Amino acid sequence: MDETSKIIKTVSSVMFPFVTIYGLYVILHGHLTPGGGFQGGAIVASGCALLVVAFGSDAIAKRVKESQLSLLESIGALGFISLAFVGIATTFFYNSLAGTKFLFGKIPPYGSNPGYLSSGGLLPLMNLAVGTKVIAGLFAIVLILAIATRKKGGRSK
Amino acid sequence: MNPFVPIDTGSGFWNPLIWVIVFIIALLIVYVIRGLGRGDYKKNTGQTKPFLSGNVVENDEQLHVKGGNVYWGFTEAFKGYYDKIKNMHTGDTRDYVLWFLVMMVVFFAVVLGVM
Amino acid sequence: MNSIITHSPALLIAIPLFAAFITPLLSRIHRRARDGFVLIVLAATELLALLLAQDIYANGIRKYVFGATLPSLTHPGTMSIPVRIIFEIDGLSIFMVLISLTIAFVAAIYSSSFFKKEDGLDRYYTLLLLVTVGMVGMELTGDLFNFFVFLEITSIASCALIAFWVDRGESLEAAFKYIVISSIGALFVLMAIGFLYGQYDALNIAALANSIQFTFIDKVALVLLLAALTMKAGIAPMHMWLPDAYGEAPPSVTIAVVAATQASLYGVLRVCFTLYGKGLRLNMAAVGWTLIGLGLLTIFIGVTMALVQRSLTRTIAFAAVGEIGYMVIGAGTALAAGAQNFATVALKGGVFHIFNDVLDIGLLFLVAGAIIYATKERDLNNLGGLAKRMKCTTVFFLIGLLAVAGMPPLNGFASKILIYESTYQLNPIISIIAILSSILLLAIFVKIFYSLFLGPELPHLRDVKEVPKGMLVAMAILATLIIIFGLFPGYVLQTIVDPAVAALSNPTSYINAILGGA
Amino acid sequence: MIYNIPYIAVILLIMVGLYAVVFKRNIIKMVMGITIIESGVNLFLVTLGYRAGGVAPIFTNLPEERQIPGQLVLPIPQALTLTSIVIGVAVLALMLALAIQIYRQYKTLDVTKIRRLKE
Repeated sequence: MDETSKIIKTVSSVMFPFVTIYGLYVILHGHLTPGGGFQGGAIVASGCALLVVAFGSDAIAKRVKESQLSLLESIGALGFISLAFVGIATTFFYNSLAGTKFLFGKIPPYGSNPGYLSSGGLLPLMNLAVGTKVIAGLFAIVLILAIATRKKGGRSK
Repeated sequence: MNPFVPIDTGSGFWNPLIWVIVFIIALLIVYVIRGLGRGDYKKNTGQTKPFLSGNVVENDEQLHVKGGNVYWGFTEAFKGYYDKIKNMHTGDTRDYVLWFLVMMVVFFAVVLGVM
Repeated sequence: MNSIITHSPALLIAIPLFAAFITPLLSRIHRRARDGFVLIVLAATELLALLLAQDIYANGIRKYVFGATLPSLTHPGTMSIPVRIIFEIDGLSIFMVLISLTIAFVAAIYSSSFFKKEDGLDRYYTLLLLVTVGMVGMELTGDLFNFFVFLEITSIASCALIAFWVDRGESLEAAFKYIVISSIGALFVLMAIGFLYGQYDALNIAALANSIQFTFIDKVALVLLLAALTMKAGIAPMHMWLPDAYGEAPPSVTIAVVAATQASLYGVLRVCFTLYGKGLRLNMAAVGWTLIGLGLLTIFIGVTMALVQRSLTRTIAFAAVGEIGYMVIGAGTALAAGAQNFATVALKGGVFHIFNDVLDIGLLFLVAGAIIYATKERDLNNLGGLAKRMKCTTVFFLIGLLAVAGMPPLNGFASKILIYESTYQLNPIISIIAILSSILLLAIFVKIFYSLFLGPELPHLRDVKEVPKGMLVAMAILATLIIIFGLFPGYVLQTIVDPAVAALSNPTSYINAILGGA
Repeated sequence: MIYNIPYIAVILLIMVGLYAVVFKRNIIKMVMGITIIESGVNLFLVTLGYRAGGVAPIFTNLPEERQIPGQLVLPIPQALTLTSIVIGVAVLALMLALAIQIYRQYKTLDVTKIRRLKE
């Protein structure tokens, strides 16, 4: 495949931070608004896919190693399961952080409210863990598929 | 709990213990019969070698019947059936899905028609 | 101790899941550490399952509500239906869990020496543990949607495992067929779950079973569930993915996939006997007769096709198809017979045969793997005279073949005699076909035994060696279990099979465990 | 009547998907077919969850006149759909990866030629 044009590269570079920020917003506000770990992670990963398309898979693969991504993915999954283990004294997946004075511990008033970021107990943390896993996982999938198909195309040309 | 409980099948029973005892008795009988045989055969002569219709077999490998040929007669006898059933296994992924859909229709007919 | 048992339903899922994602990190440190870790984790999980089993046999059904303030709190506050994901473990669930975990443990032992020379194993162990999680989850869960999720986890992970040898086109082809067919099946399962949810606003199996009305939509849902799950269980004529997948996967993967297939069969049993169990005596006879017919077809096609295969693994795979038919016949007879006495006997035979089949077929696949490992050859025509070089393997194969063909005094006979005698009372023709197929199966395996192990040594197999110890240990575990189950079938039946059958034939207790406490 | 249109779309989607899986020879198109079936099933679940006059069960900036919990819909079907989408992504990625590998080994994507395993 030939190089993509300068316009594509510039626009993707400009867009990438915005897409990432939006994705992280969706992950962080998962317990308040529609969205959450998977959706936000998918948005961030689509930003990464944009870079793969614009700069070519080889250029990206030089910067990001697939083993790093799988490490990140394992960390995300482990984080999720560890958070589920936190409540094991009561039950598995028990939200033991809700109603405490720690971060995210606040219980919001019943009914319509403007939304409190510091609520939801373990849920925001779980969203973060899932988000990490999804970003790493989807990015790795996109990268691997791109490299796999490119090598084939390169040989036939 | 007694580990040697027999299985009750409703109309009969199965106890491996009895089977094992009978098997051991049969082995003893076999041993006794074997003991009655003659011990004065001639070792390392034609008496101990396999006899293949008088043909000379030089190479051991020629004696080996290959796995594909063991039941050749059986498959030949049921050739009509085997041709059909082999054609059924096309190896085409789409046929697998098609069979699944066909079976779903069959289940539909059974469940909605009879129940 | 008590609290471990209380939380063990969750731990049975959580520990392998946690370990699944630790293994890639561990394998960066050391290979042996990772292998040992996986073994320890699976052994610990198995131990936990045994503890839980003991508790269930003593105290009845156990439930576990995820995220609740109490593990047994199924209806928080003023709720009239159970909310949250609930694990409900009765005799049948724990029976299946024991099967799955035993097989996973054996597979882990086997693969630690089978894959000594290959790379990419950190993924392999992750996926193997995920398959274990999926199977165990399917068998523990009391929630229909959760069942679907675990079903998908099992199929995705096992598909990736089937394609483990990416350099073999056949493995890829088998994996692709498997994923196509199982994802379509799973989507229909999801559709059926949607139908049931739309009708009764519940996903809990007990709550659904309590309120099921046998309306038109319920019947459609039953059809979708039955078709998809029987397909995943490998019932003819939807069995064709099964020989492909079994035959081309690495053998240690194959036995995990065999156990996963049995988990789908568990789904069939659960749907027929518990979910639609309230109308069992009235409505399910037609389904029962269909299952008997399909079971006979499965046995017949599986056994006759096994005779003409040239690949060793594919022959065993077709024999495995045939074996599935026996379990289905057992379950079908129980449904068709209704309240007659031999219904329980048939069900006992069918359920017992699940364990026996996994052990027998598993042992045969492990032996096949040993032969592939030693000779790099899987065509029956190119093999022969291995008995002199691989003595232990020969003995294990002999045990496996006698067990799978239902020869006394091994375990296959114990469950098959229950099936024969009960189906004979329903209709003699069924048991006659079953017995004849069993004899044909013996003939097939005698053929394989002859062409693999007997006869003169072939020139290209002169430097074959016995396989490493790890593989022999794995085979020995299965062979020991086969002999124990064969010599003490009555004891095994009373201890683990009878609770499973009681759980199946008594859906009300399953329902009351969740709804009765409210 | 208007509420039944999504169900008709569900049936159409599933039929189209099954058509693609059963009659198309290119395995990429079969993968597409499976994805279309999945969309159909997801649409079915979402449609099941629709309640006329209901609002999303999110307390953040909920209009004051809404009755709680009377007019909030139970979000279970949506949760099911999301889970199903996540699983769908995994299956899709796996199938495409397999398709790439199959193309390398067989040099074709024609499903009628990818049948070394038969009989």
